[in-house]
Amino acid sequence: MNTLQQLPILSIIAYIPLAGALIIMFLIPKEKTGAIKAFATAVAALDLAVSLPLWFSFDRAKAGYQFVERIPWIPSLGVDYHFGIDGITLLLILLTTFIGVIAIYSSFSAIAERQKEYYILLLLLQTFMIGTFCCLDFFLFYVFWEIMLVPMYFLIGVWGGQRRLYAAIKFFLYTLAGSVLMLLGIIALYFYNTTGFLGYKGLGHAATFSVPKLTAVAAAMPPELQVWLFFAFFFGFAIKVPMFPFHTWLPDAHTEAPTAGSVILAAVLLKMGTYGFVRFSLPMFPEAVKTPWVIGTMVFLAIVGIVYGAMVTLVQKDMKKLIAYSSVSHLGFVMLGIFALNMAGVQGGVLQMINHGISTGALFLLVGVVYERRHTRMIAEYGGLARQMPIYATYFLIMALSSMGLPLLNGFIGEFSILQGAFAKNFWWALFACTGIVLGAAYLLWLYQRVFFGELSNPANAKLPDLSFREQLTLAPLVVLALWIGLYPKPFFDVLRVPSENIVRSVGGATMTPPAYAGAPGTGIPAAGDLAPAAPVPAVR
Amino acid sequence: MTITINHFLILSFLLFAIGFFGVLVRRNFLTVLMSIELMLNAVNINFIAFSRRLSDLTGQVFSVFVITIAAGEAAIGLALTISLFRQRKTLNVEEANTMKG
Amino acid sequence: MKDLLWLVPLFPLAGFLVNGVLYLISHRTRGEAADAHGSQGAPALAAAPAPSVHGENPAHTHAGSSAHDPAGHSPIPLKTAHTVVGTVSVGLSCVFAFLAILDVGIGRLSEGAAHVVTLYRWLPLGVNQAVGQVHGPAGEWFVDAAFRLDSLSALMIAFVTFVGFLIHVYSVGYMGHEEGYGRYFAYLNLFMFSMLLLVLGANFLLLFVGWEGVGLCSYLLIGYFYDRDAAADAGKKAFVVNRIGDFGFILGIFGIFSLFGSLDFGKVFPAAAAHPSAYAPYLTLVCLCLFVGACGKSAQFPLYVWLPDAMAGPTPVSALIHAATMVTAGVYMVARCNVLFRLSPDALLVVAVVGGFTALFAATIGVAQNDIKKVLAYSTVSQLGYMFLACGVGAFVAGMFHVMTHAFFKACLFLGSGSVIHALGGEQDIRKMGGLASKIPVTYRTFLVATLAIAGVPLLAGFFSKDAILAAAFEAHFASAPWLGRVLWAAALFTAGLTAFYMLRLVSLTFWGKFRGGTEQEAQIHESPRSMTVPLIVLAFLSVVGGYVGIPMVRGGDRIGEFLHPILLPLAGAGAHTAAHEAAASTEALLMAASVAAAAIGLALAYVWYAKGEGAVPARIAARFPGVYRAVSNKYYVDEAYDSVFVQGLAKGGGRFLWDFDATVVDGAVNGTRHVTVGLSWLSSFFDQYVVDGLVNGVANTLQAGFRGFRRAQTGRVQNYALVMGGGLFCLVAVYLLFR
Amino acid sequence: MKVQATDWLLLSPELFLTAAGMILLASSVFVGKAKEELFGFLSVLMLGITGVLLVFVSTMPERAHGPILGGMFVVDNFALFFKFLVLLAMVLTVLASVRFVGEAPYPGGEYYALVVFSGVGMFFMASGSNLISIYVALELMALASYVLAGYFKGEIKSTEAALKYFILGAFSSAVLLYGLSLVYGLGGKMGLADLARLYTGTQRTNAIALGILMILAGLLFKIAAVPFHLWTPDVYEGSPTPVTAFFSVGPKVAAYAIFARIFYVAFPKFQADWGLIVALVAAATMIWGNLAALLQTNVKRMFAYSSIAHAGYALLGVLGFQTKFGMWGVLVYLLAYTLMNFGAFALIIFLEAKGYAAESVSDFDGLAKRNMPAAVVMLLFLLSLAGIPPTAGFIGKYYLFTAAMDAGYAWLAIIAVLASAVSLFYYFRIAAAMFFTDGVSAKIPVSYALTAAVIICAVGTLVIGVAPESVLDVLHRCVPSKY
Repeated sequence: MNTLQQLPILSIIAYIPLAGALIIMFLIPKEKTGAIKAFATAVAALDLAVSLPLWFSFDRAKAGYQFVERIPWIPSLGVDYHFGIDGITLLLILLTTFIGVIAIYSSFSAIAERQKEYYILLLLLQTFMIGTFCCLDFFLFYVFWEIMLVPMYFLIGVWGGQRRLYAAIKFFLYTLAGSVLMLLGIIALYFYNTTGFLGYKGLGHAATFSVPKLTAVAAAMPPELQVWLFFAFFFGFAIKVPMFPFHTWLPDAHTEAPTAGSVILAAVLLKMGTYGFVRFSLPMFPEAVKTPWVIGTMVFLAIVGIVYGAMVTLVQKDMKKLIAYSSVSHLGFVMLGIFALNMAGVQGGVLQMINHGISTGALFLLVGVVYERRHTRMIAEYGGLARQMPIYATYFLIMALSSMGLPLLNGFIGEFSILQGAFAKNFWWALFACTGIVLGAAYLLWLYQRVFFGELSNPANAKLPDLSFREQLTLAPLVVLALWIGLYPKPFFDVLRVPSENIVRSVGGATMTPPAYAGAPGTGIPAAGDLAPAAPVPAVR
Repeated sequence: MTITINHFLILSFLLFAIGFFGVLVRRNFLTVLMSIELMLNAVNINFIAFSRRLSDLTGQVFSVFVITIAAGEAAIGLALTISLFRQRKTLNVEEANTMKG
Repeated sequence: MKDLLWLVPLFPLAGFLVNGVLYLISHRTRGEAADAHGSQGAPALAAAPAPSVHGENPAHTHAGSSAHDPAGHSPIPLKTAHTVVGTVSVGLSCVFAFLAILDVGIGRLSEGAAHVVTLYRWLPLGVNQAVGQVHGPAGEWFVDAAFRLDSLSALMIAFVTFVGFLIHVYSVGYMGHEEGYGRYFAYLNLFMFSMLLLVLGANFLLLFVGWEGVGLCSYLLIGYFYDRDAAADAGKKAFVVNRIGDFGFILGIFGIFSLFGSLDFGKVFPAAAAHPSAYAPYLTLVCLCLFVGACGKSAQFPLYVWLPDAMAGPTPVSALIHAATMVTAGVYMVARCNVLFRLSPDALLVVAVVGGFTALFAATIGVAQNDIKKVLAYSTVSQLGYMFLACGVGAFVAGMFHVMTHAFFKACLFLGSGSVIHALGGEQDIRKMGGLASKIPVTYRTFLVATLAIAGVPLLAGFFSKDAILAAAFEAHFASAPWLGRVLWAAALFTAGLTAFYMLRLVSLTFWGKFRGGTEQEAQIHESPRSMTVPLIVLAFLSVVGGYVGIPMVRGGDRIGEFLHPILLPLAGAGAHTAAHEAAASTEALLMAASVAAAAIGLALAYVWYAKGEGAVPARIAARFPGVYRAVSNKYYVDEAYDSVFVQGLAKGGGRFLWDFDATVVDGAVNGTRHVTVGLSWLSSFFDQYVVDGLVNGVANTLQAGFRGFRRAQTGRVQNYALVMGGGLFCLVAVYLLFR
Repeated sequence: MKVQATDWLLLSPELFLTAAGMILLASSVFVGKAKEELFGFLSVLMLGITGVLLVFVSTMPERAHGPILGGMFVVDNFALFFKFLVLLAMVLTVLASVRFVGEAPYPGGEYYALVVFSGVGMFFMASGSNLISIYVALELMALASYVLAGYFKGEIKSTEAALKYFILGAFSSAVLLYGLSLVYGLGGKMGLADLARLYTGTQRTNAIALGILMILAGLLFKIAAVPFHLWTPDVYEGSPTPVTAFFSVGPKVAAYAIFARIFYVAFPKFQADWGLIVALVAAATMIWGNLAALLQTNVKRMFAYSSIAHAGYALLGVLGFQTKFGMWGVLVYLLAYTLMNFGAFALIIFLEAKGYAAESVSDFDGLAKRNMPAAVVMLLFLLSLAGIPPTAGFIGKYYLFTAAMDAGYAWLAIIAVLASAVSLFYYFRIAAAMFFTDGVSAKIPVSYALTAAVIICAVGTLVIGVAPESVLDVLHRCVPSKY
């Protein structure tokens, strides 16, 4: 354990894929596709293996960041190479390394051309994603945040579907447009910490981009400045999430990306946005977040996203697009949980990020399976597959159920926590968000019915082979994880507890000594009869 | 009426303006070239007038430099005239518009 | 033994896993074999929608041959293994359930003992507090994975596992020729697991887990014949309608968590009972939310539409899930939450009215149905209405009592109908039956016994439980509407008569008189195998004796009342609404007489009109009141009205996006909601495509257009450039002068 | 104001370069077309020697004594930085020209001589500390540039480019000159330091402001800022590509040197007058440059608009002169810009089979399949131009945005970042062409000189992006002191 604390373990995890990519780039000729695949898988597996010890040696009771690495990078600006993780990032990093292996392994037969570049890009992407999660320096964070777009752009653009050019540039432009505003927010923070700007007197501290340091600085800023900076960051994160009006890049990107690209996009890249809200927006701008109209806007957008995403899903004819829109809905849930600003909501939101990665990632893999066989994603092309591919149908059903939040599977845990958190904050939030659950059942079951039930009427499907061993090997771990989180999520909650408490405390949420909300004009349960003014309710236990 | 610095300045301004509009409206390349020379010479008048008023030789020195440079410019301009005429058989600058947009 | 309570649901779960894996393994090899012989692909495709022997596919009237002739089917792989795993797991579960009950002791249970087995901390939500006007305590919120055995859950697991076991046995015969035999048993085991989780869960969340689980299994089993669109549609409809109910239920759970800071039954109910005045103001909404969930699961009025459709599933499934167990989960839940409901008179009133209305409403529809399973389905809806009526008037014990007796006779009726359908090779229309009494005597006798039981013939099971409900309704007094109790009683009494009428109509048309089908079909009518008749006999026996645990007016006769009494926690303080108080013995006797009379009239009318009169009188009545008849037989045209408003209206407006849907089903509200939803979805999609994206693209287009203009500014003429530069200089000066 | 012997020593790079240009010009008479490659290597050699001289000069303690030759020139760190930068641009240009000049049917010696003379002008611009010396240096650079633009004298486009460049250049320098005369006339001084002392805040008059605005207009023409940018696309398109590459960095960098010097040293007190104007010009330049580039299919025109946009970004640094990051940012950005922009042009030249070939974006089709390293390096330049980290372009833009924020121009910073995001769209059209499409599989001839230029640019772009500290540190010391 101690040795792990001394090693630059996070850098090792982050740069193993990069090293692998360089080795493939320079040492393996592109004709040797078998060797490239094997090596790429081995690198990803190695990365997963190296990242797993984090789970065991992570100190769940300790507040603050662990496995911290810090060396000066650009001293004249105060930029450090600063890595470190807490419980939230621990889960996200493990998810990334885990999905990384699956994405690479699942691509063996799906990608037939330009394989060398493909695996190089996947490995590069993994490095950048892990780097983004590990960063504790805003400058470095921005660097990883942006560079991450490049490999994804090429994954969509080179190996994508019909409209891949459009989708790739749309993806890049949307996310870039959001993140450049975040850059200005970072610069503003920097100046607030040092010399001041735009009439705000600076604090005169030494120049730094350190996340913990600037978080503390930002949290003490005047409220109106917090609101401004909250929205500067908001665009960067909200587009990435994507929240409601900024979501239109997502269906295109998902639909056109190759399967592994969709999986990574859904499982990890979208989490960057929600992660940004949890890691930065909430602790940094508590006054802004607590401003009623700000939180009202956030929750409104989240709920609109939930309902809207689910409704649009209902009329999709393309399986991938359907699942892509369902992501909009699911990430609306995550946002709702985060902005419930209490333990249930925040923990549920973060856990739901992981859940969404597992469920939606698996669904994309599953769509990829039939796409590989039939080269179409149109729902109308299928029907009656349950008879021809029973194992496939079983996996699909489990993952669809997980995605729609059926109890004992992972999705339920996250959704329940989120909605419980939302309800504790405001009855109406939970009420409207719950409609998303009903719609979720409707669209997924309808999809399932159209694809798997009915007669096997399309002769092209008559000879489809069921899942191969390799395909099952990519899916089975996801099913295991889904069940694990569904049945026994406590280990995950244990990891999330301390960081979530810090976040909730920073925004003034309930801690062990509850603040007096008695006078707050709430919109909680509209009680029947007269509303007893703050009747003290005795504790149960 | 005594001639003051203002008269020189007004003269030079008028000359400069004539040159300015000459560049804008004349179609013949040679005329444009001359308009530019006119602008430069207007500046020279300015320099010399100021030099006289300030009792400072720098302005006159500067005008010598300007004259020299104007000569260089004229040389290049005339070379371009030849080149243009060889290709287009015209000196109308309006017609040199193959590149646009 | 009682600490091994968790084994009770675990056995079916294990059965599900084993059966599921075996099924997938066996089908995987088959798939590859079919793949290897490419030439067989086409015939395999043709045979793919495996013809079913049973009534679920009316097209197969000649399927008697397939029932007798297994050679027509490829042998079912691993059939024995599936059978053993499927039935034994449930049998073991049943055994362990009874052992656990006995271990705790019936006496101790009836004294209020509750045994809780906590497995592990399931959901730690951290320190939370509700804000706004719900002032739940701040503190550690968590949910444990724990099972609770008290009198209520003991009653439930006892009959659930037992009836479940019988139906598993029955299925061995009934489903014996189905290609998806293993899948069927896997689903059925999963259902048993979920149902046991539902009743054994020690907190609301586990209850909800089981609740969703049974919904899922219901979906899977209704859609068991997934080759048929009707079945697949019905399954999805059931799931989605249930989800609408769950939507309410989960909101109620959130409310409880926020109010009490816990979901544990052992904490929530005592807290509510101890501090009624603190919690009561919030409980009406919570209870109504919970009741929405119960309406979905137990097919009450606006959300009942899925249950008749659910008959598309195999008949044993209808018996187990859609009659005996799952649909009573709503009643169980309301009974479980009786403390909360009793604190909210308004919620109780809603429960009573919805229950009473549903009972009557469904019974009238049942009168004019011609599909044997549909009649039973509407009967089930009606009987469930009874149970909610009981809960609504505060007679939670009577409601649970009816749950139990209903499980026996309705399971018997459904299994009997399955036997009839099996005998007729898939025929479900009672107009094409008749005279079966002599041909399938065991089925006939058991069916008749169960019919009499449901009709409320004295000394059979249904009599006691129904009578307890009627008495409670008569005695009920609602503060806001004192007359309501009597109205509900009258409605229930009329419903009892109707029930007797349509059930005997069913018996007459099915078993009495002459056979109205074809002769070829007649020749093939046969009694079902032992695996099917034995469960029928057992259930018929229970339909007779099942009521003797709740004999009224006899001291010590109301055993079930005493057994379940602990769940009715006494409320602190005086003002709370209490359960219906005991009626005077004479009143009770009078009420009993009234209900017997109602049943007798119903039975007599049915006998005279259908058995003797060959249906002439009803035909005349129908001719006399054609409007009424048509309204009833078409389920009150709710659907058609809805269809014209939503389907046609939107079809003209929205066009192609309104997909086909079964227009002959009474699914008005749901269908309407669905079409509205679809319309909205389309609009959303449109919005996305043209407005949100269009905005972005529009900006781009505008810019492009603008900059095409700018491109034109780049004329290529050098003097234009110079002009622009001069203008630029002018602008610089102008800006300077304006802003200096 | 005595002239010291060491003053000449301090100007030795310029003097040597002048001589080198003359040698090249003279020797071209004697060397035949077949051996013109010699000129290329000769030029590189000369430039190398100049570099050595520059290093030598940079170590001379006499630099600290202030302006030389009677206040005409100053050899401070700032000047040296720009000289090194110009030298870099010249070396790159020469390397990129070897194959091209060899193939062109015009005498090569003249070409290199013109590049060198133009460079001499830029060197003097970097050092100039008197309006006279600045103007003469500017004209020296400009006259050589006009000829370079028209170097393909047989080509219509080349001649037309030279014509436009000449007319508009002369026109703008006349305006500049008029401004100079006003400033001189109202203050009586030509030295920048003297002007700074003269024009303190209280003496601002409209006449002086008019003079300053006219100087500003002349300089904005040189850096190609809106609305004085119109010559750029046409000249860039018409000139031979290596010349375009040279134009896109050399004159622009040198113009920024005098821009910075004049406004930073002589007229900082007037910032209230020119601040808003420059801010508006910067906004218009960024917006117009980027949006006009969106529609271009001709690569050279696209890069012309791109360079206009980049001039706009750099103006953010000019606005932030008073802050820590302003001038520093301009230096960082110009270095980054030189490397990445020249790198991109070098690859355009690389694709040119002959003359004007790499005209349209579609010429990049399938480059990834034909030559993967070239495509990857081009991608690096494009990313850098678009400001995506970790590249030099990002570091440079970061500084400029920081400077704008610090100077209180938050609105301008917002425009800048959004414009920068938009720029990705057209840069990545090239990326898409290279990686997503199939093109002709013609073999591309390799030129070692060109490859060397590309490698220099790529390494520089990457190093400044990934490990910028040492470079930043050096550049920080190049910010001119206010004397």
